[in-house]
Amino acid sequence: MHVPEPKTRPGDSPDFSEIELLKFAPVAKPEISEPSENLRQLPFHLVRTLTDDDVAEGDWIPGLSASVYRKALEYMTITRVFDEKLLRIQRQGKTSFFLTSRGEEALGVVPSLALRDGDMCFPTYRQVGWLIARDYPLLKLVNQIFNNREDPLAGKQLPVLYSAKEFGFYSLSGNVGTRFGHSVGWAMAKAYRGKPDIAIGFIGDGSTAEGAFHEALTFASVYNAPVILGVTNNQWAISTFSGIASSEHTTIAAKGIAYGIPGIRVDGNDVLAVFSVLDWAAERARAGFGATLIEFFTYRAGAHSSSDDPKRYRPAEEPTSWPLGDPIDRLKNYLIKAGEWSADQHEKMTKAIHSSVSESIKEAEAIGVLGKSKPPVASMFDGVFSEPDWRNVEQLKELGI
Amino acid sequence: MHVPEPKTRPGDSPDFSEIELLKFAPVAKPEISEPSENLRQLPFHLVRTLTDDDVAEGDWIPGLSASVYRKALEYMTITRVFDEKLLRIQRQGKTSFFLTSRGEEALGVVPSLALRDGDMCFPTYRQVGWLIARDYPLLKLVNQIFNNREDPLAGKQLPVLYSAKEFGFYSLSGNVGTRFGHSVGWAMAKAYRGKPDIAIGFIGDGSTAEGAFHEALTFASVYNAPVILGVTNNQWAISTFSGIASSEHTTIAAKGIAYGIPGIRVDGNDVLAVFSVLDWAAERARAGFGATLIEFFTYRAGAHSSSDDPKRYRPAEEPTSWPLGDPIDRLKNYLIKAGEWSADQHEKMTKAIHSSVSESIKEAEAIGVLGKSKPPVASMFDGVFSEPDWRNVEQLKELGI
Amino acid sequence: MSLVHALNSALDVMMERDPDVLIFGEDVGFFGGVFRVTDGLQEKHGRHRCFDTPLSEGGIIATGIGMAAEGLRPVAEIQFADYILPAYDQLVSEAARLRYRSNNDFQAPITVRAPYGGGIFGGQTHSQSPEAIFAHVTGLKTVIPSNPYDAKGLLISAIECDDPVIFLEPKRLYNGPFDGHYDKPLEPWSEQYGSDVPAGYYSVPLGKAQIIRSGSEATVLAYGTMVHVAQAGIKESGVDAELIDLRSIVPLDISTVEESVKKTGRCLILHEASKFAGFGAELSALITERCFYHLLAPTQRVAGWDIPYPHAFEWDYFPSPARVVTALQSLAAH
Amino acid sequence: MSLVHALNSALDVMMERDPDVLIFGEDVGFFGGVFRVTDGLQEKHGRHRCFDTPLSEGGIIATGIGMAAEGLRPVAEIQFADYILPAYDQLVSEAARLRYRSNNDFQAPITVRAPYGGGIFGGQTHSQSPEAIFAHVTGLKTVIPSNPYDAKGLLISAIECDDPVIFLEPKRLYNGPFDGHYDKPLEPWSEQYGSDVPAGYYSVPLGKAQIIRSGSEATVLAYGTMVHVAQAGIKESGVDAELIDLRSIVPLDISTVEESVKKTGRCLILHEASKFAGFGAELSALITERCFYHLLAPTQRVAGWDIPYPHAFEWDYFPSPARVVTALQSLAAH
Ligand SMILES: Cc1ncc(C[n+]2csc(CCOP(=O)(O)OP(=O)(O)O)c2C)c(N)n1
Ligand SMILES: Cc1ncc(C[n+]2csc(CCOP(=O)(O)OP(=O)(O)O)c2C)c(N)n1
Ligand SMILES: [Mg+2]
Ligand SMILES: [Mg+2]
Repeated sequence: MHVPEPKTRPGDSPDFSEIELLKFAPVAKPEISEPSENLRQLPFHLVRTLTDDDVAEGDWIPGLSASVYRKALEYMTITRVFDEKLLRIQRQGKTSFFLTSRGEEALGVVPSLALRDGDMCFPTYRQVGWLIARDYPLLKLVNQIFNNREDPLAGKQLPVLYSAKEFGFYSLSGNVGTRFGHSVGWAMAKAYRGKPDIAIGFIGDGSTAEGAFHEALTFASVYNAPVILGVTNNQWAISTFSGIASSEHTTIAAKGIAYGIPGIRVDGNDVLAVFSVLDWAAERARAGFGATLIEFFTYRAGAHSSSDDPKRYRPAEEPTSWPLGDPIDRLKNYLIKAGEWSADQHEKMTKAIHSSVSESIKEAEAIGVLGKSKPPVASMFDGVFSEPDWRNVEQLKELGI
Repeated sequence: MHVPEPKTRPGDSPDFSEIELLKFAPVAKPEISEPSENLRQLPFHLVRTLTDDDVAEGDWIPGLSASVYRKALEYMTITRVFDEKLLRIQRQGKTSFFLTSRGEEALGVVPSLALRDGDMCFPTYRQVGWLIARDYPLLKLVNQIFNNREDPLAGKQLPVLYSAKEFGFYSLSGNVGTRFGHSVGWAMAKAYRGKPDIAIGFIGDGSTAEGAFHEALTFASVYNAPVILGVTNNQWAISTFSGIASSEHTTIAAKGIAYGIPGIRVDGNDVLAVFSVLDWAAERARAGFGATLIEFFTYRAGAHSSSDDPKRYRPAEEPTSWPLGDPIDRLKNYLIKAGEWSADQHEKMTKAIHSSVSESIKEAEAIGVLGKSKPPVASMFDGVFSEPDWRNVEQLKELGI
Repeated sequence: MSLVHALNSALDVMMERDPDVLIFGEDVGFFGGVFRVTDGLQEKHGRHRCFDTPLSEGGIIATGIGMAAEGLRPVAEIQFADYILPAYDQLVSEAARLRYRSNNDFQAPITVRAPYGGGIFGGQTHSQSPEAIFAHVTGLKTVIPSNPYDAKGLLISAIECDDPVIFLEPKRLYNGPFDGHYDKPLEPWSEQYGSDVPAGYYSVPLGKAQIIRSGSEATVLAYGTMVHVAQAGIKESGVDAELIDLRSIVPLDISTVEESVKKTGRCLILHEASKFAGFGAELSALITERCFYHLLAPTQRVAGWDIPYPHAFEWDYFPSPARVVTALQSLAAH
Repeated sequence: MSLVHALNSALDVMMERDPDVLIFGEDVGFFGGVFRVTDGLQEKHGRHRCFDTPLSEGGIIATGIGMAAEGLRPVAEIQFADYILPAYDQLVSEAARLRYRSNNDFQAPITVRAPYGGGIFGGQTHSQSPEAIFAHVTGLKTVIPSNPYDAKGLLISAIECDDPVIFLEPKRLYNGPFDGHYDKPLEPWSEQYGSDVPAGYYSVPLGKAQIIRSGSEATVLAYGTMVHVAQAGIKESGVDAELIDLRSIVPLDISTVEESVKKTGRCLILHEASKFAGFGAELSALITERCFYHLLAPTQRVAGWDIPYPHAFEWDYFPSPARVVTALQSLAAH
C-alpha cells in the first residue's frame, strides 16, 4: 500500500524542480470548434504567456487592451489588501473566522472581468475577487464578515460565505464541492431558454475527490452544458498536498478526457493566460460547443484559513519559492516593461487602496463588529421557508422576544 | 441543451455501424510495468483475439490450455441455462424477481476462473457466473431465489442478491455502485497485510455516473491498490442507452486517464481476450503496479430484469444484431475450429446441463418456492447487530411468535 | 383515475401551464419511468422538457438545484426512495439551506418525486420509507399522498411551491388501493375514494391534513398506504376512531391533529418505516406536549420493526390491519 | 486529561494492541487532524497505519467498509459531522446493512468519528448535530461521550465492536467542559468530573447510560455537551432532578431511563439538534409508551430551534441553561 507524501516537510527546503520544468513548453491554441478527441494532449501541458522576463509570448496572448490589465491589477491589489487587513481584524477578535485568497487573486478577479453580466459564477470561498472586480461595495463585505445589523446575509452565515445574485455570485456554503453541479444545472437552464449566458463553476484541487465533481462533469458532458468548470489547484487542501486528491501520475485537467470535455491547464498566476483560456472556454460555451475543464495551476500562499498554521506541515519558505511567481507582481512587471504602468503609479494606487479599504473597515466597525451589533434576533427565524412555519412562530414566542 | 438519443428505437432497424469499425484494429500488449503515462491511447481501442473466422489472433492470445476454455464454455452454458430456467420459474410466480446475465456470461465466469482463491470479487447482480464457475451449489442459488427455509441468506434478500464469502463473492445489494469502493478498501487491506490477494470490483456502464465510481478510482489510484476495476458496459441501463451515462465523445476505459490508471477496453464477448486482459491486470496488481480499469464491452441480450420489457425502448432485433456476437457461440466455434471441441460434445454437454439445472430447481421446489417455505419468522430479527438489541427482542414478543 | 395516472396528469398539466417545468430522472424520458408516471410526456412536450439522466442521484439533484436557482421549476424523479441517499447531501446541505443561508438571495424550488414504501415484494432496497430523515431537516417540505385526487393536487402544489419538496409516492397504491389484506384480490382505483380526478388544473394545499373518518374514541394518524390500512383496522376493531390523513408531514397540520386528540383523548400513530426515531416519534412527542391533560391512554405507535425490510417476511414486517386492531382495542380499553 | 487527549489515547492504545486498527481521514496523518485528535499517531505507528485521505467522505467510508469486510478495524475521521452527508448512503445502505443482508456472511466493524455540535461559532456547517438521522437507521450504533473518561472508554468499545459505530464527539468539549454560560472564562478539563483518565486500556460499554446526579423531582435526559448544560440548569433551577447521560443513543439504555422516569414522574429531554423529528422525539415517545401512568407532567424537550444554525445568533440558538431552568421549573410545578 502506497501512501503519497509531499517531497518536503517543515525543516526541508522547498523542492519545486518538477514545476520548474513545466514553464518552458509553448502550447498551441486550438480552434474553439476543435473536437475534444483532438485535444487529448492539451491537459498535460501548461498554458502560459508571461515569461520570466516579463514579456508575453506565444499563441495564448489574449490581445486585450492594457486598460483591462490595469483594472485587473487594481482589483487584485484591492483583494490582497482587503484580505491582509481583514485577517488582522480577525486576529483582533473582531470576527470568528477569515480566509484569504493570497497568491490566487487572479482566479477571482480575472473570471469576473472575462465573463459577462448575466453569466453566473459558482465560486469557492477563495474568490472574493469576483465581487471586488464587479465593484461590490467593500463595506457590505465587511458587514457580512462582522455579521452586524447591516450584514446582507442578516447574520445567518459564517464570514466570507457571501451571496450576491445581482453580481453574478452564487451563494457560498462551508461544504466543499456541493455547488459545482449547480453551475451545470444553471447553464442547462440558460441553454434550455436559448439565452447566451453561461455559468462558471469552481472547485478546489482537494475537493475534486468528491463524487460531486464527477457528477457535475458527467452531466455537463452529456447535455453539452454551456459551462466552464474550473479547478483552483493551489497545491494544498488544508494540510493535505495535491498528490492525495488526484493522482501522482496524471493532471487534474486530464480528468476532462474521462468525459470527452477539453481539459486545459493554465498558469493561474499569469493573468494574461488566465484571460485567454477563459475567453476560449467562454466562446466555446456560447457557440454551443459545450463545457471546458480548466485547471488553474496556482499556489495557496497563505494559511488555509484563520484556524490554520501551515508551518506545521510545509516548509515555511514554500510560498515564496513558488516557481510561477506571484500574480500581482508578474502583471505589474509586465505592464511596467510594456510601458503601460510605472512603479510610481503602482505605489500611488496601492496607497489609495489601503486607505479606501481601511475606510470601509472603519465604517463597518462603526456599525459594529461580530457580537457588538447584529440583526434583530427574531430575524433568525426568517427564510427557512418562503413562508413562516408554525414551529418557528411558536419558537419565536418561546424565545420571548 | 443537447439530450442524447440512441440511433434507433423500436420499429427501426438496429444500427451498429460504429461498433463494426471497432473490430479491426490490432492492439499491442504492453508490459505490466509500463507506466500509465505511456498507455493513454490504449483505452480508445478494443482488445480482441477471436476473429470473425473463429481463430485467435494478435498480441493478447492468453495461451491457456484448451481445457480451461472448455471449462469456461461449460460454466457459461450452465449460467445461461440456469438463467433461462429461472426466468421461466419467475414467470410462473414461483418467486418475485429475477434477472439474467444473458449475453454477458463471460463476465462472471472468466474472472472467476482467471482469479485465485483468496481473491475477492465485488460483483454486480449480473455475475452469478462467478459462483457457478467456482462450483457453488446450484441448489443453494435456487433456495436463495425462492427464499425457502434452506436459503443461505435466510429470506433476508431479494432473489439473486447472493453473498458467498467462502467463494470469494461479496454481498450484493440492490443499490448500484455502492460496493465498487469496497473492493478498493479490501485490496488496500490485503496490501497492508502484505498478502498477494487482490480484489476485483465491478460496476455497470450506467452506474459509472454515480459519484461512488469516481471515489473508488481516486482511492485506488492514490494508494496504488491491488485491485481490478471492471465496468460491464452492456450498452444499456434499464431503458437508458450508454450515451447518457458516459459521453458520446470518449470511452469508459478512458476514464482511467483521469486517475493515472491504465484503462483497457476489451471485447467482453471474446473469452480469450477477457482472460488475457484479466491476467495482465491481475499480474500488475500482484506485482505492485496498482489498479487497472477494464471496460468490458458487451451487450445486454436480455431484458433488464423480470420487471422489464426492452421492446418498449429498443429495436426487437438489437440483441441478435450485436456485431461482437455471443460469447458462448464464439468460444464454441473457436474450440471446434481448433479441433478441441465438437458440435456433438456440445450438444451432450448442453443436455447434461439442462438436466442437472432442472434437478437443482426441482430439489429447491421440493423444499419450497417463495411463500411456500421460509425460514422461521423469528429469524428476521437476527443479524441487525452482532448481538440482539432490546427493541428487536420486544418486537419479536409483540409479533407474538 | 389511478394514482399513477393522476400524477402523470399533474405533470402534464403543469408542463402545459408553465414552460419552466422540466422533468427528468432515470428512465423517465422515452420509456416513461419504471412505474410509468412520466409516460407520454416526452412525446407530448419534447425531448428538452422530459428526459433521461445519467444514473446518478447526486447529479440529478445538483443539476436540478442549479436549474431551480436559475428560475426553472425542475421535477426530478428518483427511481426508488431507497436510492435517494446518494443525493441526501445535496438535499440537506444545498436545497434545504440555499434560501436561508443566502438570506433569500437564491431559492431552490425543486420537486423531488420518489416511489416509497413496501408491499410489492421489493426486498430491502425497493421498500423503504425514509420520511423521517427528511422531516428532521429544516428547509425541506415532505409530502405523501394517499389517493389519486390528493396526489395530483398536492403534486401541483409542490411544483408551485417556492421551497424544495420531497414528494413520496406510495408505490403500493399506484395502481389500486391496498389496505394490508394482501390475500384479497387487487382492486383498481375506480370507484374508490379519491379516484375521481378532474382532468385540468386544481391544487390541494400543502400542510392541510384531511379527516378521512370522524370518530370519538381515538385518533389515528397516518399517511400514504397506512391510511388504507388504518381504515381497514378501524373497521375491524369496532373502535369509533377518527382517522386523519396527514398528507404532508412538513408542514404538519398540527391544529387538526391537536383538536382531534383533545377530543378523543387517545392516539394511535401509524407508519411503515421502522419505528425507532421514525416520524411517529415526533407525532407522539407533540401530542404529549400539547394534549397531555386530555390523554386517557398512552399514545401508541404501530410501525415497521427495527430491522431492514426482509424480502421473505414482507407480511410479517408490513404493519398489518391486525396490529392496528390490537392497538386500537388496547387504547380504547383505557 | 482533556477530551482530545483521551480520544488520542484511545486510538494510541488500540493501535498498539491491535495491528488491524488503521486510522485515516482528511488531514489526520502528518498534521494530526484539525482538532489534533490524531496528533502524533502517524509518527509513532507509521504512515501505513495513520494517513491522510482524499477529500471525499463517501470514498473514505466506502474504503473503510471494504477494509472492515476484509477483517481490519478501520477508524475513519470525518472532519466535521456536517460533512458526513456525502457518506450517508455508504453508512446506511452499506455499513448498516452488510451483516443483515448477507445473513452474517460479512460484517462492517468500522468506527466513524466526527466532531459535532455547536458552541464554537462555526456557523451553519460546522455546528450541526446529526444524531437523529443515524438513530433511525437499523444496523448503526451511535455513541456520544460527554467527558474524557467516557470518551476514551467508549471509543475503545466502539473500535472493538463488531458493528459499525458512529462516534460523535462534542467539539465544544474537546478542550474543556462547557455548561452554556458562554460569558464565563474557559475552564480546562483538569479537576473536572471525568478528566481522570487511565493511561492504558479500559473500556466503557456501549448501551449503558450513566446517572450523573440522582434526584427525585424530574429526570433529565441528555448527551454530549448538553450534559453539562443540564448540570448548570439543574443547579440554577433549584429542582431536585436526576440527570442521565445516555452516552449512546443506539443502543439505548432504556431500563435506566424507564426506572428513573417512573421514580420522578417528570422528564425533560435535551439536545442541541433542532427539535422537530430529532432524537428527543423518540425519547419522549418511549416515555409515553412505557411510563405513562407514572407521569405527573408532560414530557418536555429543550432543543435547537427548527432553523439552520445561524452564525450571529449562536447563543440565541444554542439551548441555554436558562431554557433548562424554565423547563424544569414548569415541569416541577405540575
Ligand atoms: C464536504 C466537506 N468536507 C470537508 C470539509 C473541510 N474542509 C474545508 S476546506 C478543506 C480543504 C479544501 O481544499 P481545496 O478543495 O483544495 O480548496 P482550497 O482550500 O485549497 O482552496 C476541507 C477538507 C468541507 N468544508 N466540506
Ligand atoms: C443507486 C441506485 N439507483 C438506481 C437504481 C435502479 N436501477 C437498478 S439497475 C439500474 C440500471 C443499471 O444499469 P447498469 O449500471 O448499466 O447495469 P446493468 O443493469 O446494465 O448491468 C437502475 C437505474 C439502483 N438500483 N440503485
Ligand atoms: Mg487546494
Ligand atoms: Mg448496463
